[in-house]
Amino acid sequence: MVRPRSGRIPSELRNAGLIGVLVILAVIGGATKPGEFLNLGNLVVILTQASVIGVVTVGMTFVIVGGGIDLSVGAIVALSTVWATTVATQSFGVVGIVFTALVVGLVCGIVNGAFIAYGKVVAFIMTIAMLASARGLAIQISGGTTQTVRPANQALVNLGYSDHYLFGVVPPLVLMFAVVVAVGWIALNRTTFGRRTFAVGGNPEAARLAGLNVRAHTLVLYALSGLCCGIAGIMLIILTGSGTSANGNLYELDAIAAVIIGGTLLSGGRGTLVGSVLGVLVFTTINDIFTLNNLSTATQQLAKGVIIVIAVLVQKLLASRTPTTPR
Amino acid sequence: MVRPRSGRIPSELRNAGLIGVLVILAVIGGATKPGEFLNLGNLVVILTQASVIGVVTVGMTFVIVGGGIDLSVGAIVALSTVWATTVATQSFGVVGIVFTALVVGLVCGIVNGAFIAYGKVVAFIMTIAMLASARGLAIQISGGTTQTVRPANQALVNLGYSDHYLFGVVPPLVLMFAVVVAVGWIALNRTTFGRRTFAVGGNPEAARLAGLNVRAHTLVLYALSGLCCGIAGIMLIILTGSGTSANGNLYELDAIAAVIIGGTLLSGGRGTLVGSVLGVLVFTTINDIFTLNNLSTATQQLAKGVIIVIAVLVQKLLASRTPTTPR
Amino acid sequence: TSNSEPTAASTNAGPGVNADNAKPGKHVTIGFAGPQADHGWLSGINAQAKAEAARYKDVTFVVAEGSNEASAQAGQIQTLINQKVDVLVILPADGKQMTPSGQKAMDAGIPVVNLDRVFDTTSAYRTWIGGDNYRMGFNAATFIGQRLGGKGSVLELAGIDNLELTQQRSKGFDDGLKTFPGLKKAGRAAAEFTVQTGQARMSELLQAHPTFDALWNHDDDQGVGALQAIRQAGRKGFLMVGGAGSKAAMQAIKADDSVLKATVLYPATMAASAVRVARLIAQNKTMGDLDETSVPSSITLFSAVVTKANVDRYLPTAFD
Amino acid sequence: MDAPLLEMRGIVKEFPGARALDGVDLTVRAGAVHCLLGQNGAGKSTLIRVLAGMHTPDAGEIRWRGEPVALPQPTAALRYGITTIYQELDLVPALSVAENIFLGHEPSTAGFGRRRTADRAAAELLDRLGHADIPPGVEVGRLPAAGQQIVSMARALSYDARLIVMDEPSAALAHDEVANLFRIIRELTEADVAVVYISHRLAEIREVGDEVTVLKDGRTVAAGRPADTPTATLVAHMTGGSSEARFPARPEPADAPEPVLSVRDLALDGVFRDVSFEVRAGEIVGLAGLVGAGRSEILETVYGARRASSGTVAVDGRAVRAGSVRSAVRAGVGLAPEERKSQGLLMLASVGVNIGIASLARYARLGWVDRRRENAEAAEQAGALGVQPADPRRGVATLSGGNQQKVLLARWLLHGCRVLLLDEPTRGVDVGARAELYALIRDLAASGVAIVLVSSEVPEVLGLADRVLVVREGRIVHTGPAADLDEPHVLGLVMDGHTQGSTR
Ligand SMILES: Nc1ncnc2c1ncn2[C@@H]1O[C@H](COP(=O)(O)OP(=O)(O)OP(=O)(O)O)[C@@H](O)[C@H]1O
Ligand SMILES: Nc1ncnc2c1ncn2[C@@H]1O[C@H](COP(=O)(O)OP(=O)(O)OP(=O)(O)O)[C@@H](O)[C@H]1O
Ligand SMILES: [Mg+2]
Ligand SMILES: [Mg+2]
Repeated sequence: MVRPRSGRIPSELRNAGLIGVLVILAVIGGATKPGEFLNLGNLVVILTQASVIGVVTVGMTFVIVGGGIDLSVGAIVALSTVWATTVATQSFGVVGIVFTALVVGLVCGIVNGAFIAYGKVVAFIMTIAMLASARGLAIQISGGTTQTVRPANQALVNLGYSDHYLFGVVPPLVLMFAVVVAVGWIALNRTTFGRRTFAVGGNPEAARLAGLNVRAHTLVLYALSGLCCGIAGIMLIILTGSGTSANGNLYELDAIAAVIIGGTLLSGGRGTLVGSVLGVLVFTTINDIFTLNNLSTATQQLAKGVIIVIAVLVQKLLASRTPTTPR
Repeated sequence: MVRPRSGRIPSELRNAGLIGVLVILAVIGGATKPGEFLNLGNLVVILTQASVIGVVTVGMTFVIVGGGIDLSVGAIVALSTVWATTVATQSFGVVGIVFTALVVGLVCGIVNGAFIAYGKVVAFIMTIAMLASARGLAIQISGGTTQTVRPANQALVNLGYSDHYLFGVVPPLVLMFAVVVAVGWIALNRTTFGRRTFAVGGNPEAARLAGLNVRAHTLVLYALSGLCCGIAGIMLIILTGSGTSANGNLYELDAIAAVIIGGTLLSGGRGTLVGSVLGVLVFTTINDIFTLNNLSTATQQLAKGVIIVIAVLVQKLLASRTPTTPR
Repeated sequence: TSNSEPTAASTNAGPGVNADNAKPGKHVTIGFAGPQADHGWLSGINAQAKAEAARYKDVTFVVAEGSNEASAQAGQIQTLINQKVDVLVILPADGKQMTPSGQKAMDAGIPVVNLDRVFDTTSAYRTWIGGDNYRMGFNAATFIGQRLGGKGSVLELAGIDNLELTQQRSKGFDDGLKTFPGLKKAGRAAAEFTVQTGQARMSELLQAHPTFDALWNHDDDQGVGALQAIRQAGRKGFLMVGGAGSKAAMQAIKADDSVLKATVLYPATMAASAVRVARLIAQNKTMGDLDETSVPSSITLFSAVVTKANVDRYLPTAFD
Repeated sequence: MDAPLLEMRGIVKEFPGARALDGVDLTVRAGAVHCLLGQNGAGKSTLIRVLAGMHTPDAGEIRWRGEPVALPQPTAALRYGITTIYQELDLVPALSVAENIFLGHEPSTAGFGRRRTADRAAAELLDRLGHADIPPGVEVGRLPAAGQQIVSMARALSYDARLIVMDEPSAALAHDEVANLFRIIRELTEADVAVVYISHRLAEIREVGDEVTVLKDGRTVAAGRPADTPTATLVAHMTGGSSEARFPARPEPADAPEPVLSVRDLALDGVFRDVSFEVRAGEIVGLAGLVGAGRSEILETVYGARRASSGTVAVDGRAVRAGSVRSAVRAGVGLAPEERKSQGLLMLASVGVNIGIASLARYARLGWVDRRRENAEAAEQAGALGVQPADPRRGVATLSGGNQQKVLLARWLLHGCRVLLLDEPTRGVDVGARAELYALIRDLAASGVAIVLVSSEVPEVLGLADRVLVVREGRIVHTGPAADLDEPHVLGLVMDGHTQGSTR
């Protein structure tokens, strides 16, 4: 009586919906600006823009699937760019910059995780506190100024220049993004760590009674998000050749929005990384189309809201309904 | 036997904890700036500060207890201030301004609610879309400029001046805040609507089975939040004698933070209005102490984060540790 | 209550006071309500103000900074009023929005020096001192027009669009362009005064406009990002003009190794001047080199165009 | 005689991937107790969800007092006076007992709730259910499972109902509570209220049932009166074969091997104290007691899910770290918790993940999960327990109550342990599956696993366990071989405490 193969968790369908949305956007872009939109150059621009926030979103996906939330990502990105571009740090060369950015991100993430997992501070509050502190520290260190990368370390910034693209077309930033996504996808879908993440997010009590170390796992999730912020920091330094406390402004909202629109439950326990990435691409493509058509900020914002809603509805439509589970 | 077990921090205790935190802050303020902190003038400043965001927080409490979230509050406040201060609106005098602000807020809220409750769009996404659109529309209408209140309607702005304080001490704004809180408290704790809000947020399935109209109820909750934004808009106009699309920036985070620190579950179904109000007061008091001590932006942010965490821990401490409940 | 000249400055100081303005006078407390110092120019403002105040032994300087949110800043100003400072320097996040606050201060008998973003009613401040956003845009356009010989296509990379100053700069720019029939504005994008958004919007602008002759960027901070975007795309063959006048920008102009050939000044030094003026008002002195009995009610600073030719004059006052 | 109260004809309900109801007929007379029987997944809960207006049927007609009616949403059903006690507790934790009871039909004036009135009415209902000890004002979230079950009952009674549907109400109740429940049911039927009663305990059906309908694979396969239908026939109808649960034979107690699990003076403040017992390899020890006696807490504390206030737990002589589930699991202890939804299952995950979650290490190399093996082994266990459907990739939320229970057991079978703690393992499990389960538990023991069994069904404890500990008010009041005990004796021991029970 029970035919198999349905009644399952159909995240693939949701993603199909998002891909549909992307295609529609591409059509719109192509229709409005055939010359400028549909060419490699523009694809590179979109992907590059998606890369930085994209890496942050990967970390955010882990946190949210694991039942948490991280509002401090933007601030951590800012802090890592600032700390990595101080005179002192830069004197250690490119290695120093990269290393510092990663460590700063990781440490902030661990602090978040420690207080949330062991101090039992609500994630929302803890990370909003980290948001304030990290930005404050960033302003303190940079004195509110924009610290540019010294000529000595120009090598790093050069990675952003077209003459450093791999095979002349793939920007190193986009490659970094791709790698992070690939690693993240494997970790979430093919490893015990990923399995545990879904369990911890879906029903912490059950996970605990199944013998999982829920606290330690939670800590790791935030550390992971912090690390991603560090990587994003490096990417921003490459992209802007500088570090400033104003970096990563509102990344938290953008990243969470991408994760949610990607089909991850805000309450945790269910979600896909691919969905999150598609979410990021949707948002960046929208912005790109706007600028190409040089819409005013007003029109952009207005349209953005409307498009998001339409996108979600289209997505639902394309993804057909999932079985309603009786509680 | 089936008698109740001691579990979870009862909300009263949580609030006691927050009051403790406030007292501690007051002591710090008094210690650092005896003359300036502990006097009526400063109390008025703090309360006035708390009023605008406070009203928004009341609406947010309803939404979150009802299992939702509203990221569009700041943008709705901005839009209502702008629309209420256009030349056209102002020609209808103070009544026109007040009426417009309220209607704009209400309508935005209803749109949110309609798409979330009936369109089944995730609240996070819907309200972030509204955030974009409302701000966009605000910029559109105001042309990015700040619209000041015409002399003809100065009466409204005068409400903010000390010579209009009731009994010479109570600013009308604070009174408005007090009224909104009082009404909100009664609605949440004494009316069937309020109690049902806990059911809709805590166990929607049970609510449906009990014959509640969960969708309609959800819609009303967002409408309520929108209305509060309208009121906050009026208060901002009184306070600043103007309307601009830049108003209410990041109110969403402040309001949600206040609600959560006030002991409301982000997942809904549990919370107190008093807690939210205390949360707002904690944040505004912190800011006031900073200003009095002439701290730099950097130090403020840095300290803020640390204080928030300490506050939460102190609160837990004062609220006594909870026996771990099995569920 | 609209009031006339506040008492502090009303009584005639008489001639001869001008000479020794720098000499210590009556001790005064200056309150300074500054913006959130999270942007090059703004932290420049706060730094300049503090440095200037520190130069006077007869000045106690009370700072309230850290918020761009209207109601929060209103609260900060109210706090300073409650502290009964002798004179207030206010740089509002938005002039018109802080008008009631300025009014409250004046009503409380505290003369207000309104810095940069102008209040809506004259009764809300004793003296206004600040830059000229409209002229900033206008000068940028004029400079570009002259360099391009009056014809070509121009891009504009604006700042935060819901700030009044951005609107004024754009208006000035457009009006300036109108004076050259041959110039046409090919595109405009609004960044958010941050390096990051500068890079993002610029890379998209470049994508949308394969060729153009000149670019005006409202703000040198976001200019850092814009320049990166230009280098990343490996684009050349156009003229870029900046805004505000950061050290980085001026050094680039001096080095003359990028498309950035000039920047239109929006001097952060205005903060220092404001503190100085505030002190004079409080001490009931008047300005040197002006044969006036009291400090003027309005001082507009000039938006000079800094080029390779004159950069050395401005470099020292640049903010970093 | 006039038309029956309720008539359901050819009801069909399709779910994506499952035809839950495939033409069910059900006829209920006013004032009668109508029992609904069927294996796990037969469609009982789905049928009553249709009746409650929660699911709209794809086909079939519903007649109420002879009139054809539509039940598009719960309010409609409530209006006709059809109320339901659901299989899964459906309450709002943050609301008070009274507020939960009257949710949706609160006594109010102009939108303002009348608390005192509600509390008084609630108190009366609870009193009628023999539970004056539950204060109407307290948050439901703070009641133990049993208490919450009572509240949902009061909720159903709070409407002036013509038909009350009870989906396995006795599952969460112990012996004395069930007796209580039956008293209520008789009161109701005397007041001409009809009751639809779902249970897997045939004895209960015999005791209260006036009529019985048997479902199988979403179809009505038989209807009649329990009185003149021999149990064997009923079971045959349900399972299409296998007979009623029979307990596997006890092996002769091997000459005392070393104890695997030894618990010394274990105590949890306010719940239980002085708990000491040993379980040998191959032995099944049963804990009998009233709901609320503290049996679950004892298991949870042994397992480290609660930190004992004093006492020690050792496996194979090595002490287990107090309050650490992981050290317990590492020592080879497994727990199938009492509340499967909140404590056991990952409702968002698939059956396979739910079964495998405790044993990830088994089929993961260097943290890499071998998904083929994961699903294969999960499918194997699911098959062994007859989980219906056995597809491991299916969402566990779409399984029937009893099947979800089986998934939970499969988890620990797959994991394999030295000590297995089972809290109400057969709760909601159908007769056929019970037989398999009993055999399975015995086999496990035979393979050298030490098993502790908590069950509110005394016969189960007596039939399955080698030794029985009787728990009363958080204390072990009797220890002895199951063979030396009989039901009345155990009930005696258990009840004694009951009179003072409410004073604890
Ligand atoms: N939302 C759903 N989606 C898919 N299948 C479902 C859904 N709900 C129930 N089913 C299927 O319908 C069938 C009947 O389920 P139901 O809960 O009615 O069984 P039941 O008779 O109550 O069993 P139990 O005695 O274990 O409670 C089961 O096979 C179940 O898997
Ligand atoms: N989290 C808790 N904190 C404090 N007391 C609790 C908690 N959980 C249960 N209790 C109390 O402990 C006693 C035992 O609870 P429980 O109902 O689990 O007993 P039990 O013997 O396991 O009953 P059953 O297993 O038949 O449901 C009850 O009186 C209950 O009130
Ligand atoms: Mg069932
Ligand atoms: Mg129990």
